Amino acid sequence: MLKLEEVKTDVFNDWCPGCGDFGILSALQQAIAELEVPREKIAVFSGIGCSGKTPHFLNVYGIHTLHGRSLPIAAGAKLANKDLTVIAVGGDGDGYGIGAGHFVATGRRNLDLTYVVFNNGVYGLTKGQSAPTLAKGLRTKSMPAPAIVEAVNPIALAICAGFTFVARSYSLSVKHLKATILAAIRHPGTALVDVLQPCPTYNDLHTKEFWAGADTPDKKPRWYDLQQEGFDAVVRDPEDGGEVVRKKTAGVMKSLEGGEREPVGVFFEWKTATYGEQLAARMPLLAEKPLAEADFSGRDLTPLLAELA
Amino acid sequence: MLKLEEVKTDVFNDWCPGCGDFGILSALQQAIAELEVPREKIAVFSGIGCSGKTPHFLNVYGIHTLHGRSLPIAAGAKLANKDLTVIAVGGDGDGYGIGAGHFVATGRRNLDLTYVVFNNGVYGLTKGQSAPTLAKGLRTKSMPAPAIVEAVNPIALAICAGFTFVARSYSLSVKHLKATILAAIRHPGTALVDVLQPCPTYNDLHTKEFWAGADTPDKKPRWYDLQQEGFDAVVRDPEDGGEVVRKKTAGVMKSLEGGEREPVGVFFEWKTATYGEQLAARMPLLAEKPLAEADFSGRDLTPLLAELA
Amino acid sequence: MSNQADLVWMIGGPQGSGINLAAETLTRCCMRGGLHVFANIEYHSNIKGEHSYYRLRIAKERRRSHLERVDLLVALDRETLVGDVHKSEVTHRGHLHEMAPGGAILFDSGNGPAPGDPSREDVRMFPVPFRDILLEALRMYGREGEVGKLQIMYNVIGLGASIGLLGYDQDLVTRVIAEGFKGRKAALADLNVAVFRRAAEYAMERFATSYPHRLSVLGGSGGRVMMRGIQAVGMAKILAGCGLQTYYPITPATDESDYLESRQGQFPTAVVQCEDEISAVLMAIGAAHAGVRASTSTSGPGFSLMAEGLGWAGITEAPGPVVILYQRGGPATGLPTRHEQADVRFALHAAHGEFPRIVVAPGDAEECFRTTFEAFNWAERYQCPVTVITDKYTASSYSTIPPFETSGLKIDRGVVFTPPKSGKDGFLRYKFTKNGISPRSRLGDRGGIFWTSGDEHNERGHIVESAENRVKMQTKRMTKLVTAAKEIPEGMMWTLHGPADAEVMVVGWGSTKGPILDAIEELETQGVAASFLQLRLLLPFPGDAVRKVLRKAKTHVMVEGNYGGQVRGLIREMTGVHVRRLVHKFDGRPFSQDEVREGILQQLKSARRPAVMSHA
Amino acid sequence: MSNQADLVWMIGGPQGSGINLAAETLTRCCMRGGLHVFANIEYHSNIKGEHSYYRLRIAKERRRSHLERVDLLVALDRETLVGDVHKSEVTHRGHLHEMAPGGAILFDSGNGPAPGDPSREDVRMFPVPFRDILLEALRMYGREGEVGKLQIMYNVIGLGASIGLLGYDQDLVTRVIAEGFKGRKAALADLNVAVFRRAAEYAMERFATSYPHRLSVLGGSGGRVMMRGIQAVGMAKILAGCGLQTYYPITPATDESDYLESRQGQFPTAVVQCEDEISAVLMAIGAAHAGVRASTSTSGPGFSLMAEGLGWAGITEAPGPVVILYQRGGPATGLPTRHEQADVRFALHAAHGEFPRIVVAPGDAEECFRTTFEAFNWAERYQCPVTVITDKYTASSYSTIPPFETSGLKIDRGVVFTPPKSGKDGFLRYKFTKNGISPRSRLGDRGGIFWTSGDEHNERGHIVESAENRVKMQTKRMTKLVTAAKEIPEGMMWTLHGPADAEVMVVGWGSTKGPILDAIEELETQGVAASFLQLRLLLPFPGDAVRKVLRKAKTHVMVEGNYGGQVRGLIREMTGVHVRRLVHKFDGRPFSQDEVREGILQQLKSARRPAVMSHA
Ligand SMILES: Cc1ncc(C[n+]2csc(CCOP(=O)(O)OP(=O)(O)O)c2C)c(N)n1
Ligand SMILES: Cc1ncc(C[n+]2csc(CCOP(=O)(O)OP(=O)(O)O)c2C)c(N)n1
Ligand code: SF4
Ligand code: SF4
Ligand SMILES: [Mg+2]
Ligand SMILES: [Mg+2]
Repeated sequence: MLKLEEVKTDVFNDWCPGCGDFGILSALQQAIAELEVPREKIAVFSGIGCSGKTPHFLNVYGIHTLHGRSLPIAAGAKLANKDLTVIAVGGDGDGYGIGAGHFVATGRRNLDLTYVVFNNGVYGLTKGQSAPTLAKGLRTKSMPAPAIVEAVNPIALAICAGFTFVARSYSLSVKHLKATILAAIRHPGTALVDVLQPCPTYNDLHTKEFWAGADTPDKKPRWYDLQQEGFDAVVRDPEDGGEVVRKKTAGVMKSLEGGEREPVGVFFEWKTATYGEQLAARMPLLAEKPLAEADFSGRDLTPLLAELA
Repeated sequence: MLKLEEVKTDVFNDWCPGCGDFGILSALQQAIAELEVPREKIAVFSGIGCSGKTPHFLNVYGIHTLHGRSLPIAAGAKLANKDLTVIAVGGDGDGYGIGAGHFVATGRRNLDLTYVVFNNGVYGLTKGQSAPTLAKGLRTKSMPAPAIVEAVNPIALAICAGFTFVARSYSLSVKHLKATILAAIRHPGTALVDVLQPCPTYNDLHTKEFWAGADTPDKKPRWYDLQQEGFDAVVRDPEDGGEVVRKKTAGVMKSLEGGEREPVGVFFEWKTATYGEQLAARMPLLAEKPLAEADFSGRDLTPLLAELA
Repeated sequence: MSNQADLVWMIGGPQGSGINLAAETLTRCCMRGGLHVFANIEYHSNIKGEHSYYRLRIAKERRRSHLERVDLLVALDRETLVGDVHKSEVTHRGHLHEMAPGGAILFDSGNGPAPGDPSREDVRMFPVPFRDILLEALRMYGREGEVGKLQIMYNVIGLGASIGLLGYDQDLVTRVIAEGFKGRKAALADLNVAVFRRAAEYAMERFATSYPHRLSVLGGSGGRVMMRGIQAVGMAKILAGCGLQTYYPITPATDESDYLESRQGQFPTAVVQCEDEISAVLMAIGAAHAGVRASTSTSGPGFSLMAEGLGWAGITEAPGPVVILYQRGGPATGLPTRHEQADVRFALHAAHGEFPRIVVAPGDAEECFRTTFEAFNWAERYQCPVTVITDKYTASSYSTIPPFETSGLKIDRGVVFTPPKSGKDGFLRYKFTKNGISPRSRLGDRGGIFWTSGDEHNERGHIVESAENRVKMQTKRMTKLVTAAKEIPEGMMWTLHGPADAEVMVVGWGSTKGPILDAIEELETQGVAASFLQLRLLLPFPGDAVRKVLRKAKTHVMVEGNYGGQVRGLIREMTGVHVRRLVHKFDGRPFSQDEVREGILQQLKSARRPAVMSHA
Repeated sequence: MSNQADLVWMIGGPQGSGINLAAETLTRCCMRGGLHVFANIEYHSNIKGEHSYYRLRIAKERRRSHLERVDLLVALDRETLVGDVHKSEVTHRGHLHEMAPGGAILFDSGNGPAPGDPSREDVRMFPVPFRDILLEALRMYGREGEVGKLQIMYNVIGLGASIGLLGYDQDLVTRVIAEGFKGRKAALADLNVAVFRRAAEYAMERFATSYPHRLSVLGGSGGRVMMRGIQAVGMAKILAGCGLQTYYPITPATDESDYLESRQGQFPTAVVQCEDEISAVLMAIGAAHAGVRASTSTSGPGFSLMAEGLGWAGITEAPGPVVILYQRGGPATGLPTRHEQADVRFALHAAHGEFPRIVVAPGDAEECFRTTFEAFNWAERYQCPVTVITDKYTASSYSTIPPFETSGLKIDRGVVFTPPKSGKDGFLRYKFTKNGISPRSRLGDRGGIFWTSGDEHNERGHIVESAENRVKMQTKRMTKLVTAAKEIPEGMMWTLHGPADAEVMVVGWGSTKGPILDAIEELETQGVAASFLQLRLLLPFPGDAVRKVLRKAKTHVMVEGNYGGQVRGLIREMTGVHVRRLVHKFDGRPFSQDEVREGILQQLKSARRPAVMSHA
């Protein structure tokens, strides 16, 4: 367990005051501190957006990539060094908009990595256009008119795409979020943590107050904890195809549920062979050490040339 | 109703003998003939792949685009001319692989267009690599080893992405396929028809014989008709959010079902406002005529300049 | 009027502190009073808090660029004075060091210099109690309680203090402020005016006597408007009948799409936010094939995703799109809110293979307007993608200019097909013609059914792999560029400002136009006679004409906002003339008039190595 | 040995008819018999049925290109003779018209010329009853019933008839055929040999007397191997220790990934099929940052999607990837299975903004091997993306060459960091250095924690927007190119074949090397003394050296497989020398020796316009 100070950097943080990103950063710092993994074995990848700046505030390897492209780059690093703990972070525009193709492909691949998406309903850094998570009909303050496209449902999409750990949390519920991130990192396979995040500057609908339910009669938060309400997301017998289908369906159904309060927690969890494990079955070297440590000096091409003689 | 001959071209067809694409082409030709729409008001867009050659065999406007990019180009044409009947066709690699990002975004947008995907489990034109629809663990004859990534589930993905008509058919069941395509075209909104298609050259697993169930004890086809078995995919009250969720969930569940036989037919259908209709609410011109027919001669910039005076 | 007589006003403060509004209001007030303004902004890739500043050059005649010095600085925070000393790594020194001797600084006395901060003997420091002024004004409306929330009005205080200090017409300013609050915001007008008045009076009373500069109304605006590049482009698109604008948000291009979207009720351009730039360019191409004038606007990262689409537009001879490429600091995300001219080689060659395309570089807002308008004509006439390459400096700088002359602008939709009377099929969309242009139908046209393919195709548009067809079809397509090069008026291709045989010929393209023109005017007064060859049409490149002009010059100096001297290379490739002297800049900031002038002088002294300008 | 003594053998038939196997077997047989072979293939973008053909040039000495004429043609179908007359639009005329006078055609008597088809008096027509021969052989194994399914063995009949006609060593061929059927397929060996023997005997008996040409064993193979470009690249990757190969299927690049994947048990290169080329290039870059030598291979359409990623690799100074770009006919999907050299300008400038990168063009399989090997060294040494630009001709043509010399090849991983003893943080991944190269750590290295960003950053890798840092960091990055230009051996940059002051200096790059070398050898015999300047390193371009060499020449002729003369333009940009004479070709087919020779002669006669070659 590292000290919190050890996982922070001295880089000036220029997020807006009150931004939900601060909560996510805290949770990430705490999770990393608790992880029992040496700092240099952790690499955090990000896309472009306000959220994209996150790695600069974490004292581990930090790779700030391109808009929508954190996942393939992170995947490359994981393939190169299976001993790395790989975390990708980024915005909802980044991950579910321009990055949707990689999102689907990453789910299918099931490399052992964790993806934390900052879901604020807007394109923060480009000044508040609607993000793919903003529901049809809604209009935040910087939009000229309400959205006329359906929102993506990241939870359902992730489950259908093949993510083997799919969860949601809330950025200002740092404890829940930290625990969720830790569980996601520890999950062997591709994990999604979708984080509901207020953007006080541009999203005047899903504010801190909104999530706290300040305007509701009973002043109860607009989210509830799935697991507290007994939702069982975990596939108990990983080989039981029927159970996998049932748990997937339950997760999708929960995510579609709608209603006054948004469920947070784990929607689906299934421990099945990762891409890395399967690759290792084909490349014995990988069972021994990371690709990056392979010794390739003095290779002999004779057998290859002989094929062509 | 056009004569079948009228919707065919004289272009030499160079698909492999026995390719399932022929069945899809037939069904498309029949559907177009029955559509009661003048040929010049129909435009068929395709991606790259064996399937991508389809428009050249249809005597309507035919636009053979790029690999994975038929949907945005088709969308642009539909935006330009709302009177066009827009059909996009292409391979499973094209649509669910490289095109997955557009696939998700297209679903969300709900423009009135139809997407027919030739699902043969392989990348045909590049010689038989696994397509995203090939299930993990399977190995077709030109693959060096079995697939180690999960297949996409196009039906579930489409429903989660927001497609408002989601169906599946089988390429050699031309009658069912033609009817499904017609229903999809007539559906006001974005429609997916995923078509199971044998590729005799590269997919030696999902052959005509396989689908016919030739190897099963009861020799029954490996697919069954959802609607014949009473599955109700249609949202009856389009305004009833609860019903929408229930029908979506049911569709997803059906698609996950697994088992010996694959369901074909309509998984989900919901008539809700299209992108075009919503846009027209903002641009009165669109209620009158297609953008392509707008008269923009003699515009006067005075009011715009006045803003800056 | 010499540059010395110009007044350079600057306002600096954190992102989100409303410096834009103050600067734009001041620009409008100056314009209404018959003055000319050139205004440019610098800001970080950040939403709130990082340092940003606006610089206004106010003059009696037209100005096209900024100067390095500051005469009057409004500092909303300490960072504006001394830099980001609160960071673990200091990245800038603020603006105190840029002050002209005799200049003055209006600063928030609650947020001003700290003990030990650098200071300048030759600069007057005028502390203004921002909070007190705001409180006083709020008190008039019984809203003192809102002082925290309404701190956003500090910008108005900065404006007011400036106006008071400079003795400018307060009534005029009051009218302009009031105009700004219409509709839902009308209730705020009085409060803003009150704040403005208090600040103006405060500054006038305390400081005016110890500050000699005055700003006065010269007359009316002369009909001038304050225009940014993105507005010029937007208006051109409206006038040209652009029916579809696709985009994916990106700085600094988004503003243009916002501009069109907010006017789409009045002028029906469908503005569609896409899932990415791949989709944005392709949707526009699809629409072009269906007969709509279509466009997309982006900057480098977005353009990098459009390459494949451009190639497809090229081979399918789509009558568009028009792509507006607003260059910013690269590579990759680079300096997303900063300026550079480093995407030009990429714009010329984006996408594999060879196909006709047009690339044109307007030099300022007026040229953006004219060029964008023509771009739609060219796209349809030559059935190819047209890239208008401009940049952040042009996009976001304001200047006061006469309203656009539109009477000479004609819409030309190129050669369209005539539907056959018989209604029979057989239309040859890719008919071999001498000038390479084939009549085109639109998806949906009766009698015009065609096929098209990104594969090589025959006259009908069907795939054909024969060598013979390939040679003919590729030649046909490429011939369109020869045709375009013949038909596009020379005046749109390049402009020689000044005599060909001047002592020095400065060569540039795009937004260096302003600083070069201003700099050579100044050089003239210093005894250096310079002309300016402005390149505009970069593809097809008017090689013969440019070579002839260049050959007439005694000395050349290239001025470019990039590392590699990209257009210098292009000139050499296309004309054989090597412009040996290079003044370049790649620090993420646009050239000032001073930098261009200094750079030219430096190169005239010695051309041993290029002059790298960076007034940091 | 003159070209006339070479034997050009061709086999044509529908895609999927196994012409590859026949051609490769014949190549191997010739090689084993001490002969040299150069073989190239043409095929449609289609799986089954469209016309394809393989052409073997068999000689006593090394040959590097193909000739236009055909001496012996094996026609598996009528289309091979007279073209695709069954289509609504005929797109080719088959190969009858390409036959050398005195040549011969072995054709399937069941599928030969139809009444009214063109014919040639000067060509011998030898009908072979393919079906009967197959049936006879099958009968020996009691498998006559499978004649339909086993029609795939018609290719072996074509091979056999050729061997019989030419009187080549049947036992040698038998051994080679048998070798081809190992493991699961061993059962088929006998059957194939039987078919082969029958066909050989048939042809020998009936036709040999009326056909003068003979092919005979000269000796042993001399250790030579038959090598395609993709195999050369694959072996280089294995030798260089490439740990990750990402790809998305595309012609003609896929074969290389298949090659690596099928050997990954033995040589552990993880081969990952990605969702698209955006992902392919980015995964490779991610892996490079994590310390693995990583590569991706593609052709034009895929490369068009990689631009943004390359820029990110550039600004983050990733030690890779190595991108192999196999050019094919463009633009867009273009002519997917055909040849062109038209992506070079794009490869030089792909992505917005400016960053260091290396672009290098090997001229044949041997150079592919050497260059690809060095590319990994350069990628790590200069921490930048390296693009190896080659093409379909190089990728898929075979020739018989000596095995690669690997003893001189050294792995160089560039400057890596030394972990601090203290274990303390503070590593400066982007340290300012004189040569621009900063020591690098790998993700996962203890003591090497760094940050990186596609935004401009400081020495630690954190975002900084200051002008000062920008100028220093951009200069540092770009300086790596200067360093590379100094360090890369001149022999890897360009090669002058022949004397600098020859009558004509032919200039070319990439796969024109073979046809140019063969053509100038032939020109020599015709009294034209020509040398060949082969450009290899295109970025950083060795401008000074190339200028000096070019200046020594009396006349230059540029030979390029594209429309625009792209490298001709590059030469002019970089050296000021305008190579006026241009021989180019853009019909989707590679240059033959004949075309190069004719083109040069044509340009020497008159350079009024470029020579467009297309032996259709
Ligand atoms: C290819 C590309 N297109 C567009 C952009 C501009 N851009 C920067 S951040 C951003 C969106 C940010 O939104 P989101 O991903 O939701 O992150 P947030 O700022 O909300 O955290 C965009 C579109 C870019 N950097 N690259
Ligand atoms: C950007 C790009 N990458 C790769 C290719 C090569 N390519 C052509 S077709 C194809 C896949 C075809 O598979 P699918 O989409 O399933 O269609 P099918 O041939 O099976 O009908 C690929 C990868 C391409 N044309 N463009
Ligand atoms: S714009 Fe929104 S998401 Fe970005 S830093 Fe500000 S509050 Fe946070
Ligand atoms: S490869 Fe497969 S999909 Fe393609 S034409 Fe042949 S059978 Fe059909
Ligand atoms: Mg967001
Ligand atoms: Mg397929």
